[in-house]
Amino acid sequence: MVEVSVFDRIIERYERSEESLLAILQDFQREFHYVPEEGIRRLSEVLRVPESKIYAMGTFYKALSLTPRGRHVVKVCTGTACHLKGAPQILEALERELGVKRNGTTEDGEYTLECVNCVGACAMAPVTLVDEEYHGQTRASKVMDIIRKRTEE
Amino acid sequence: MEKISVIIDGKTLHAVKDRCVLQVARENGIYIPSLCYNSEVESSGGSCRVCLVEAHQGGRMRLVTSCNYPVRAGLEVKTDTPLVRRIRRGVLELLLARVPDSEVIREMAAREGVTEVRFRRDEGENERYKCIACALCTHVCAEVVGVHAIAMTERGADKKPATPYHKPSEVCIGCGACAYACPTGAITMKETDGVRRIWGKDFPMVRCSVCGAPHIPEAQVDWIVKRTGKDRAFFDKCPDHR
Amino acid sequence: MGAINSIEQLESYRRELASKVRADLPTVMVCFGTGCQANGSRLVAEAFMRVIEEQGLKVGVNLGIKTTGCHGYCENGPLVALKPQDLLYLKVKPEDVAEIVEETVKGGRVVERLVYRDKITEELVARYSEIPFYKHQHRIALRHIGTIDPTSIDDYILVGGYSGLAKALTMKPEELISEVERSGLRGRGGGGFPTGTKWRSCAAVDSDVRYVMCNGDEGDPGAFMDRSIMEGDPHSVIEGMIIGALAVGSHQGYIYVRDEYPLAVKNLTSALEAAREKGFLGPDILGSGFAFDIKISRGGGAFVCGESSALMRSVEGNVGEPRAKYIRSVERGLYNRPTVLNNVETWANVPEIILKGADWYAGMGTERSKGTKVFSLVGKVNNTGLVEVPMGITIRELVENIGGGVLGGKRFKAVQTGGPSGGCIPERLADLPIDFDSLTEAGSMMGSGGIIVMDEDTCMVDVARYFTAFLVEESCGKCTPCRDGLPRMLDLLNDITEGRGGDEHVAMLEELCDLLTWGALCGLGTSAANPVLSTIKYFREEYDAHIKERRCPAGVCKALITYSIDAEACTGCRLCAKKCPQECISGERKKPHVIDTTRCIKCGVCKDVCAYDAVRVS
Amino acid sequence: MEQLSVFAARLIEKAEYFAQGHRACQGCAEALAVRLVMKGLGRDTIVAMATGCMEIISSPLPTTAWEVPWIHVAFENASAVITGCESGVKAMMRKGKLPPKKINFVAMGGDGATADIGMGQLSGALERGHDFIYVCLDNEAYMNTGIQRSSATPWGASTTTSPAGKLSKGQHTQKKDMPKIAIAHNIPYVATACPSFPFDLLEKVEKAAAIEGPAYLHVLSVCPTGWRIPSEEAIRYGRLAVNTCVFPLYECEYGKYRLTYKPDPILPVKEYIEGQGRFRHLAPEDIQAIQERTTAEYQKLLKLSEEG
Repeated sequence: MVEVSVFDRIIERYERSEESLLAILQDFQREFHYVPEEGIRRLSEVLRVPESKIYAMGTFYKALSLTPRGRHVVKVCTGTACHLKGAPQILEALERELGVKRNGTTEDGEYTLECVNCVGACAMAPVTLVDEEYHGQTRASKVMDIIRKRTEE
Repeated sequence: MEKISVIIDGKTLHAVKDRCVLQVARENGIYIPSLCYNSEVESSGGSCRVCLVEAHQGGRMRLVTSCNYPVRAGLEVKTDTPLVRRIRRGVLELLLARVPDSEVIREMAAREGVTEVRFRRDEGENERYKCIACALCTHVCAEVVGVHAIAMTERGADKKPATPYHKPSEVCIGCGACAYACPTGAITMKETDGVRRIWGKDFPMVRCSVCGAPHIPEAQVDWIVKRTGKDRAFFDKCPDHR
Repeated sequence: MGAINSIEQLESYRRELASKVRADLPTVMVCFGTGCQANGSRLVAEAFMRVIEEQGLKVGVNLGIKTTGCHGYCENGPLVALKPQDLLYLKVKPEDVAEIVEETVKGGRVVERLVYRDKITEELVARYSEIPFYKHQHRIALRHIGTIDPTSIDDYILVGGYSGLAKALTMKPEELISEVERSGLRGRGGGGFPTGTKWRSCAAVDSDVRYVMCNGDEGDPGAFMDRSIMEGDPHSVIEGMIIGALAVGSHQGYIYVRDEYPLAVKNLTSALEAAREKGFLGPDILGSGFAFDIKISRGGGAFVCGESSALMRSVEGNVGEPRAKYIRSVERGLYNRPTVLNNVETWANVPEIILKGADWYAGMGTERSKGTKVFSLVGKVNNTGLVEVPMGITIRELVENIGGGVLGGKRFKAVQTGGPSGGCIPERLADLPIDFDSLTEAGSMMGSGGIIVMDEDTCMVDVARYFTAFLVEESCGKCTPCRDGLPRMLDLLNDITEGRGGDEHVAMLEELCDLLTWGALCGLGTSAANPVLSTIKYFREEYDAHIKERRCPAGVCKALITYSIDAEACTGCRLCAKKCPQECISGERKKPHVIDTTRCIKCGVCKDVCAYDAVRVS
Repeated sequence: MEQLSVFAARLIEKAEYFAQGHRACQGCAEALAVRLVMKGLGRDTIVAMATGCMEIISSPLPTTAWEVPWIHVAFENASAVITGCESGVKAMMRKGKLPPKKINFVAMGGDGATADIGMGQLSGALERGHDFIYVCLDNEAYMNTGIQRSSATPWGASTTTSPAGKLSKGQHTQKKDMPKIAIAHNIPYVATACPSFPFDLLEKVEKAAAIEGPAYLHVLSVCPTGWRIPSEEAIRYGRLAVNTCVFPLYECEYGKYRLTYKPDPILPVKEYIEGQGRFRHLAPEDIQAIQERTTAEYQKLLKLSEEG
């Protein structure tokens, strides 16, 4: 259970207008690694925006997750350049190694595996992101090593 | 209200500028099928694509949804060309694949000559059994009733109207306007022993102090009283005994 | 120094900055684009600072050092450029830094092993502008990127920044609009709508409030020019928008940036702050009395938000669903007010056009597509990265001259342009000049400028399937053809790539494409058929091979291929057997190995790890 | 659906095909019935109307309240005329002289035109199977000419030709059950409706229009003048008629009965009878007799409806 004041602190950074909704939700996402239900409710109260609308936004935008994610988020870029250069194999390897499907979180809550449609680093394809850090020219056989190395630091 | 003339199916018609093609056609007895549009709900329309027609203007033709395309001077509309029929049939086939159990869609598709689906059908999940995700219910809830209990959630093929977290809504007043507006009858509302059930929530009804008949959800009375300042006692009796 | 209050003050400030800079001062420019940072350019920059300190040198006295935006040649990052010699070092590692300082900065000599080596002629090219990748380019939108520090407004002013705005302030709105009209600038975001016409329509609508917006929701996979501009030269976008606001009479602007571009958000935010401080934004811009400010909106990871009406809905704080644009956004856009929305690259061009004049700009490009265009050249090509060239260059010139030909000497098969809204253009049409109209005619689209090169190992059916899958995921779900049509298309394509295709599959695909093109609500839906249609049009034989012969000619579609080990090439190193997740590779050390195809899941790890290229796909 | 009135009513299309400004009495529920029926049918409708209140009030020369093609015919032959129209239009469509489209052919008449004078013609039209809708606007007497009894006047009602007095309790016959007569023709759709239940009425009109073949709608239309009630009470009496089961709302689709509205609780008929001038002479035992008959009829209907 998150204290209401934590949400308020984030909401206060922004103008009290509907324009700020998405930005506030993204800050929730960064802070808690997901958008908590109480956060949506609090936001609805403070900004006087229907809860149903905020919930709809939460389900629409991929950057937001309504369920808690793992401590580390691994993103496989599935942009066109990455696709051609082997992103599907990398994704498969990760699904196999982590034992989760895409958008899934490992049972120990350590990793969440996600796909992202192009991070704009196509010249370094295929790209894998570990906690927002870019790794270019990854290979299916090496990707787990990168992740372990990065997350054990 | 500026009046202009437009041509629909070869007939020159006089119409109020910026009214939608569908309205003008209907007023003039030209049938265009439609599902997601309700003339009394401002932001409805544009999603089911059943009412597509050819709009010729300024030497250029495109298919537009007649429910939200405004009539302007010099517009010519054709509602029954091979292109319109082909695309309409395609749309209906997709809808039929989505909600094979909806009588409304079955009948409408049959009228256009679509009786079989060549694509993979959706398994009839309960939730979207007959729902074509046209969003009319959510527009009604927001604009006509004003409570915003439901909204269109998810995206793509999973899009559906829902309450937040699919839990019983805190703001829903059980008025049933969404169920009434739904073009395919996808929203179920049931009433048993003075309790109305809709969107997974039970709404106790006010019983008439004279005849005892349940006639309006308590939550709806609260809402009306709050919004209009109407005397609560007014709802103690059913319309028959006021 | 505080706000600049007049055009004269801007000029004197510029002179003052210039007087502090020594033209002959050796300067090291470390690329801080997303690509180079991923390759470790931050460590390189730190190494420079360390070495400089160790050697007792002083920044600003003995040498200059700055971090810049993306040079576009990301594949070879981290990149380090050096002035005044005009050198570019590739793949620089922290351990190379001491040598660079010693040899180049102090000694003026070239460190040869860090220099570009032509892959065919083996020739060394040290000078930045001589490298083939850059030699054929003509940079306008990318004019400052790689040479200025995006986080420093002074750097931008020093290279002539905001003089376009200064000039615009002396012109009437009408003059600004006709200047842009005459330049022939067309929207760089994909549609290619004439920018001047758009501005004129917006200015003509009777309204007390107007908005100018920048579309930085670069969603097309394979394109990253906007990212590079926002990261590397944010002020040029801001300056362009201020000029646009002047022209149409707007006082509020919005930049919508993809959430996947954190660095772009960061650099834009700090650039806006700096511009406000200096008086380029705010209630009284350069003392002219004109008021304008810009807000940043972050996207939320939805491709459809690149569509103008969806983008506006998203900025307003809604789900990003498009609406029918029967009344255009120049009449009723953001908050139902007249709105000019242009993309990042378009805005970045505006200051230069105002400064140098419409004729200068219109002198480049083709009859109907003027100026230059930034392309992101990626995929199976030797030199990948961002290139800016005049419109009308042929695909072949782009791929062969700038791109250095197809990777690994394989056969050039096709290019994909325009992302999920575009199509695949086969090699036989490679002499097609690249401009808005000819690409559309060929069944593709300019889009935002992604050029993805495909070779013989690319399966075109798989490409069509890939884009369709992408769009299924990104469809907002509002209209029936897109929401329900795309998944059916994907079903059919899955059938074909998994060997279940029947004779009627292609016809049904074409039927669905027709339905989407005519029936969908927004640009995402109406163009969604292009990847499928163009591959059917140009690569029908590949579809037939999948359907009739149950064969994937490119060896991509898993259900139709088998892995085997070439006994002659195999050295028996055991690496593949160790790595195989199914443990289905057997064989003794130093003897050829064998794959048990009944258990093989075709993950490709064996091929990936094999150092002797002994794993075959058939 | 009837309890949705607060919000759902706002979702009904506003277009009208029976215009305001006609000359009906204040509080005329029959005019309301016509208006709602026309709303449900929409623009593509041709109406043939028998002589009666609605004809008189809607077409004072040179004006008309009708926004659709409308023809006034004699008392007895509305159904004959409309079936002629239907056959004629069908033939013209077949010959390509008219574009093919769905048109609603509607005959309307009061209870006198339906149950007395035009019944033979109605029976013939139903039997011939034309694709048309017959709407009976039942106000339970010849109101137009000054409240004379018809065969649809209920037992005990006082009219000028069945006056109550020392020797008479008013109408001494039972109301003719027209819906059952229509059902006996084995037509696809028969329904009863009342404008006091607008959603129910609209739904039935739409159903009648959609179904191919003859459809018969029997609409109870409260007449404040003839029933001797205050004009503002017309809607309430319509609801009372239904809620006391004097006039149950049901439909019969291809022979299958269905009650579309089950009053809960069922009110005593006394509430309906009391206050109506035409029944004011009735003694408690008379009302009791009506109650018994009403209950028995409703039980029969319930049983039919359960049998489906």
